[in-house]
Amino acid sequence: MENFEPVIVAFCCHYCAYTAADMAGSQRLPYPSNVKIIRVPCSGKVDALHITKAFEKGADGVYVAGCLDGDCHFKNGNDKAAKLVTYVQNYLEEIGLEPERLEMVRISAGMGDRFALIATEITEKIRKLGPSPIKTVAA
Amino acid sequence: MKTESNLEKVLAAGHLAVTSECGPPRGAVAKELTDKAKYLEGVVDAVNVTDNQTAMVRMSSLAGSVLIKQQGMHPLLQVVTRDRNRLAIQADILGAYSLGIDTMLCLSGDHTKFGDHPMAANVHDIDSIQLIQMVKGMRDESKFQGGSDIKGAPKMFIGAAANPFADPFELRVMRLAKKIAAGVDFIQTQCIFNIEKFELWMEGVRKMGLHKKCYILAGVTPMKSVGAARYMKNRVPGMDVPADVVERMASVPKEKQPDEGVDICIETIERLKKVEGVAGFHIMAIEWEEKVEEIVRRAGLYPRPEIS
Amino acid sequence: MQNTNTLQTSNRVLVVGGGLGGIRTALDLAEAEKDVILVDKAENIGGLMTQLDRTFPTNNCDLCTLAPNLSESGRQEHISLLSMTTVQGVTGEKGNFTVSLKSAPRYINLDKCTGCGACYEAFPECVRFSPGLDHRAPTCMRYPQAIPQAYSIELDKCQDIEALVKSCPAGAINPDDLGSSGEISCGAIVMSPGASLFDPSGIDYLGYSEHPDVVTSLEYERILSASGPTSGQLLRPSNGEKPKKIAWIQCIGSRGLQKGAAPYCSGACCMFALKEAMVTKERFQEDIETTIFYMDMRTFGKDYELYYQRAKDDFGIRFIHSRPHSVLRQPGAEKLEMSYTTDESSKLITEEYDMVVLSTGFRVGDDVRDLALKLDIELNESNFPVHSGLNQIATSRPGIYVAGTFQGPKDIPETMVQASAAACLAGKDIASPKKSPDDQPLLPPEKHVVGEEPKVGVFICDCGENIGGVIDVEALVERVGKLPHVVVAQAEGHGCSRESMDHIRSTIKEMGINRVVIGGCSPRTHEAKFQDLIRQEGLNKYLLEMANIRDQVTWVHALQPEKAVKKAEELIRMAVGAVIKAQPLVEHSLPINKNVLVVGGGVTGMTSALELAEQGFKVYLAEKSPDLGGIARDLRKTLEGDDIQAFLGSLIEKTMANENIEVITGAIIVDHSGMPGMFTTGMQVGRQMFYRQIEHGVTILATGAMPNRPSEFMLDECKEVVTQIEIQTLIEDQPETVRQWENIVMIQCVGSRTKENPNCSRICCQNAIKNSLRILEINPDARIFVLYRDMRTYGFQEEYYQKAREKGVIFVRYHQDNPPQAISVDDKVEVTFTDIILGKEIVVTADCLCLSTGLVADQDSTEELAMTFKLPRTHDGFFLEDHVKLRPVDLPVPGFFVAGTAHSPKTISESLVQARAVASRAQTLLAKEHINLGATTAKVDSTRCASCLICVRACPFDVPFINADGYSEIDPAKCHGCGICATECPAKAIQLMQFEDDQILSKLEQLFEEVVG
Amino acid sequence: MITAERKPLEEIIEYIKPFKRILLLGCNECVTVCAAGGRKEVGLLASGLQLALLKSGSSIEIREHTLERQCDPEYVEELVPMIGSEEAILSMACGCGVQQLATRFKDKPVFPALNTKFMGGSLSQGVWDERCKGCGDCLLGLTGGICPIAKCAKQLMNGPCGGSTDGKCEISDDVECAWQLIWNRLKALGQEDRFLDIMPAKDWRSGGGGGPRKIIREDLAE
Repeated sequence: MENFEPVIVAFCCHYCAYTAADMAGSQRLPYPSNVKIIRVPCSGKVDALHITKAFEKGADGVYVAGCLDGDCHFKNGNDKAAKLVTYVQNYLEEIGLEPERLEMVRISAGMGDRFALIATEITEKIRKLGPSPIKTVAA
Repeated sequence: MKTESNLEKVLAAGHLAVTSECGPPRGAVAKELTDKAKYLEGVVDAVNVTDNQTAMVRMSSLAGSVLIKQQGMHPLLQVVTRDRNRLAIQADILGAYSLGIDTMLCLSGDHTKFGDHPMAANVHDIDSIQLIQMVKGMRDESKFQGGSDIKGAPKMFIGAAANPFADPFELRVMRLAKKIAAGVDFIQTQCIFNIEKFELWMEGVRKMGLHKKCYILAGVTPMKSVGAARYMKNRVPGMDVPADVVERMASVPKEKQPDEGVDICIETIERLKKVEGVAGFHIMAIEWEEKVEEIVRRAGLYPRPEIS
Repeated sequence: MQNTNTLQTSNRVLVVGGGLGGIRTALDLAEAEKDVILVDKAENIGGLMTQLDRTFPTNNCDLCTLAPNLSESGRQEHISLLSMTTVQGVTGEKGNFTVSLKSAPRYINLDKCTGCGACYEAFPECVRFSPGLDHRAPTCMRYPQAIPQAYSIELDKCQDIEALVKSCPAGAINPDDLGSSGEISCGAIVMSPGASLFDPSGIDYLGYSEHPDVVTSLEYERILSASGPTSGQLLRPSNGEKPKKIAWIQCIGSRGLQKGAAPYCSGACCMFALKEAMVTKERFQEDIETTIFYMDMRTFGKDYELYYQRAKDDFGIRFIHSRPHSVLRQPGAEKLEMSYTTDESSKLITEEYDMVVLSTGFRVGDDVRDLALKLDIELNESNFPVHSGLNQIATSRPGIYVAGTFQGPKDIPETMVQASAAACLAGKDIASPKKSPDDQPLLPPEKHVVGEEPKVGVFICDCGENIGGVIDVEALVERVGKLPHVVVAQAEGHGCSRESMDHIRSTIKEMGINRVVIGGCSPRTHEAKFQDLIRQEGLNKYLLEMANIRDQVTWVHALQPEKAVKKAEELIRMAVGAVIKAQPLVEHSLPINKNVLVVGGGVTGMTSALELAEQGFKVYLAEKSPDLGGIARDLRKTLEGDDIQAFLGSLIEKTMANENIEVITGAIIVDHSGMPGMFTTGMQVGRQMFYRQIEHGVTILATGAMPNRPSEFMLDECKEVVTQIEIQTLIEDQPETVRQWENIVMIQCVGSRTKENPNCSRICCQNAIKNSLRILEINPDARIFVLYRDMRTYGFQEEYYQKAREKGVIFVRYHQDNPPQAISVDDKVEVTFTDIILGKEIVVTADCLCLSTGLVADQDSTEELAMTFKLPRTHDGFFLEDHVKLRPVDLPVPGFFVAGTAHSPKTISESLVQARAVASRAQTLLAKEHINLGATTAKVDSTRCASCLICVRACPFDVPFINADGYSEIDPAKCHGCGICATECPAKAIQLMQFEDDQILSKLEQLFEEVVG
Repeated sequence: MITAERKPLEEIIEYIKPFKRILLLGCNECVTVCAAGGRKEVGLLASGLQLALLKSGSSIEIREHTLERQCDPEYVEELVPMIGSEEAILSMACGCGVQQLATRFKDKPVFPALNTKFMGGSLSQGVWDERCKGCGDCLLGLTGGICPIAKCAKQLMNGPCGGSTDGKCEISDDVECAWQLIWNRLKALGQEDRFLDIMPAKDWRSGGGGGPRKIIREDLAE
């Protein structure tokens, strides 16, 4: 378990989180390569199905990253995303997966440092949780 | 006189009537009920026997009433529409009357949500006003609700409840009017702590002349403690306990609080006696029946008239 | 008529100098549909920037930042590019200049040259290349993405001309090329010829001429550069070994510090040295010791102070406040010996270094000076153009403008701003050519790919060292090539270079590729470019996916190359998975609204408004307060002595008189909607707060900043304590008071460069100098103490600093951890401070204590505006530009621009440059007739729609409605493309184009391909 | 509209555990509109079941399909050529749809994935409330357009009980007192006197008291 390298899917909104990820790049702020970004126009575009499918395929963790409170380029997509994440967390619990494997985070476009920090923290959290039970069974 | 009911007789004679209540036990031990009832012997004109009060299963009110009757007292049979459909209720009324029970109270009943069977269906085939209509029809027209004739109609003295404090307030008098129109003979009100509001309601009642169409027994309750006061204020739906009453209870030491509660109750009765249209009192001393006598005595309502 | 003879029309702008500034000016004008001739004396454009490795403050590779601009400029239909061309003379006047040009022979026919490099392989000595340390350069193009993509021949070095001619497979070499000369007409000229650098050879004690390990900062840059002489290896020129200790010496050739040094500050060298030291640490070894010897750290730009802090705290770069005494190498020794003294002690310290980098400053080159004289523009004693009043961009000759380092020493962001401002002014001098519909570039018809077997082409950039330096691109290409549906995978050097773009195009054509994946940088910056590319090959723009393996892989996982390569492969697999599901999409467009909303009626807002109004655009100028003028109302004179009130008065007058400008005072912005080209902004106006809505195409934010007023040094408690703004008023309005003062103390950096407000306020040092000099004018006996941390009198301000010292103003440095103390004693203020050099505590009883409190963002209004307009801000509340270097006044939300102190603290004349720059940037949008709404819109499948209304309720913009047929309908022209409806639709009847579910699910599937399989 | 809610995953898994291949069937009518059983929920349930089963070490083949309406035989007929090796059908329709399926596919087990809740309408995005009990004898004309049968916790037909407080029902602050609403309406319409009419005891035959109900339109029925 010590060498466990989780696979984490990060759904990042184009205007804030994805830009912050690029910003982390241009500032050369390292973070674990475990985090794989899927760009969406708005965090509100992330569907519950995208999240469960990620787990079904083998993700150990998923997070949805949107803009800061009140800063959504599309008014309130980030708030909708936050509600969806809570909803899916409950669903995961029902399924028997740790709801902590899913998280909502909020980042502004300029926060490259925060992006790197969150990516690192979430990776460590998932590493501690261990591999997704789905994956252990499949393997 | 419509019935043989002792309560009707007391009221018709122009006395301030006094009723009280006795909750049947949550078991089949008759003594539990009869012991409590003994405190009321000779103190009140009728004893309400509650029907699965607060939606908790208890010995049936019909059986309880019979036990009271056997003690030589006058039971007042409470019937809620929550637990039985119109067939069962009519059957019970026939049975009750056949056992000498001649006074009843028509209620819709607390919702099952509050009781120990929240999963139970709420029957509500008819509501309380429709129940009044039905009982009146059985008594005055000798008809079942379905239209067929009754052989040997039950002559029930019909009561109902009224809550002067619930919302919308403006409907409270009108709802009483509806009950009267449906055929109610007497009313027992919710416990009165907010006397001003009760007087306001009575003003409306008098304006429509309703106090002349039925007897209104004002409900009173002695509080055992400030905790009980707060509970009633905050937790019991439709109960109006003004803050100053709670404060008054809180202002005395814990061991003095029962006495303070009794004092408040008696003062309330004294005030209500002066309200035109109040025909008597319904003293709800829940699980505190031993105090009823003291209250009745100190409120100057003792002894009870003997009318035959 | 104007277009009948394009060679003779004067309806265009001549841009002299193809550096970054010249390119920006040319692009701005071209995007505003104006014609440009861009001449550059070099064989390929790019200027000084092509020699830089990475540039501050983002520290990214310049080539990859610059390249898109260059290829873009190579493509622009409005730009004619003349390389190896110089200006010989100019006659005529604004609106109608005649310019004689001379082009040197290239000996290569540009139309034929493909840049294949065969000539260079055969005759490397004959092919031209010029930057510093060039003899070992791996390629003789100036840099990999050169424009024009062609070599040039040095014929005199060639022994066998015939063989050389034959070596060219394209037959492009023409030994008979005589060059050309001729005349062109133009209406305005923008000079951005750039600057030269100081040559330190003449300063013996630095040892530059003797020791190879003493290099200039630009030479050091070449050593770091991936396309430099050492292919990006950091090696000592003397022995090719890796250096362990490197020192930078600042202010070489600047601030009058050495023999032959210029009197001004070169402005950019401090950041330059910080960057080089940081890159050294970052790219090479953490344990390389880096030391910077400096006089004053001048990190005055936006967020530059944070950069300085990062260098100090995160990178452990050592800073020594000292001018080194000498750099020597003992005979036979390997290392350089540097001696210096410090502030604290007069003892001479000697340290050994492997390399010493001299931060040489900017100079006006002799050729540029001569050119300026030919153009008959007035120069100052340092040979920089004299500008007229507060307008830095205008020269003494009407119609000739200047931008970049020739205007004055400066860095890239400021050069870019000036370049745009120059485009604004020059563009005003000419008329826009009438557009005909035929001007649209012809594109091949789109191929039908629906139903075709997907044939994916994967092109992976190495992006110089950026990607290739971390992962093995060739190996990646090999693995990716085996993925299903991938018919070709190949490595591209810089995918965005013209060469690679051509290569990709031909591969698409040859292999019949119908879907393309680019593995490289971010789709945020480059997607449009590659979309255009595949469209030119007849593919719909949306049959493209980009895998961001640079910004999100190699840049962040450089320390773990195996993991980086694994992730890069995963990202490409995901992109392939998604592109297979991609469908051709139709873009929507709408007519543009050409009105402009300028928010903020200070000098910046008014100037932007006037520039645009004079170009015929309707401008709404919304000002929060009841009057125009902003903070300038409280200011009197500039450092240079210009009368601000007179300037402001005439500016307000012009603004009010312009019939294209509607001034709305007392306006509070309350809501906003729409998209670039069709915004609607609601505001409440005046005392009655009546509500009105304005429709506009672009928005300019010029909302200014606020004077800071920290509760320090008894400010607002003690009447002898004032701010620089207040002392200025005292000087002008109560000279008799000032005349009676004996001692004045000024404290710098009050409320700036602190924990709470870490940035530098930029304007305070020159304010202190300005006010000191003014006090001495009316009270020559006054003793003035300026207590400072670093005097940041950048550029020509330095000369005023020197003047103040000469006039006896006493400058005393203090450390942040030992600040001055002040107490009130009677009607005086007793200020106590430590003189570091004397090592003593000094007490001055001052008649006036003046605090340099600087500017801070107007948090309340920027926060509200940022919320309303959805704009990001910096940590300290200023609006955050889209790209600090390449788009310094564009905000990340398209159609929004920022200028003046709302961007960051700056002087009035600097604000005016930005005001004109945003006017230029706005015109690049407003020149278009239509706005492209893109294809990322939600689409309803009516056969699935249950008319449930969930989309109608979910849409943040109220776009969907249930139509007469009983189905949800989404107007693509109104759809903003967030995809929320698609997420919430319970019937899965809505898909967001370009982000369809099957594309996202396919990405997930591909990501876990290995895990599952 | 008929509203419904997904059953707990555990219960659904219990139903489908014995099978290797199932058909998960959505309905594009009411349950889509109330976001319980449309295509989106079908996908999400399939994924959730798959996850839960994978976690317990088993797996299942789930085929997803959504019919226009499960309560009509013609639409259900569409399934006939489709159903092959699926051993059971898990329906995301209301009870009507589930029964239609069970009637048509006599040899296939059919399970409900939803709990059918009530007839109601949407109050706002994501919120639906009960409006009708289907009593078969609508009295809305007498009660200002608000139904005391569906919306009063005690089905009181003659006014509010004594538990009505501040417009809320005694059973919960989240439930509005139907009679308060009715009274407000009557007042707004100037029909306060309506309140005094005593509504007689209801004939429940039309409301199901007379056994399962049926509507026959003679002009349409064959």
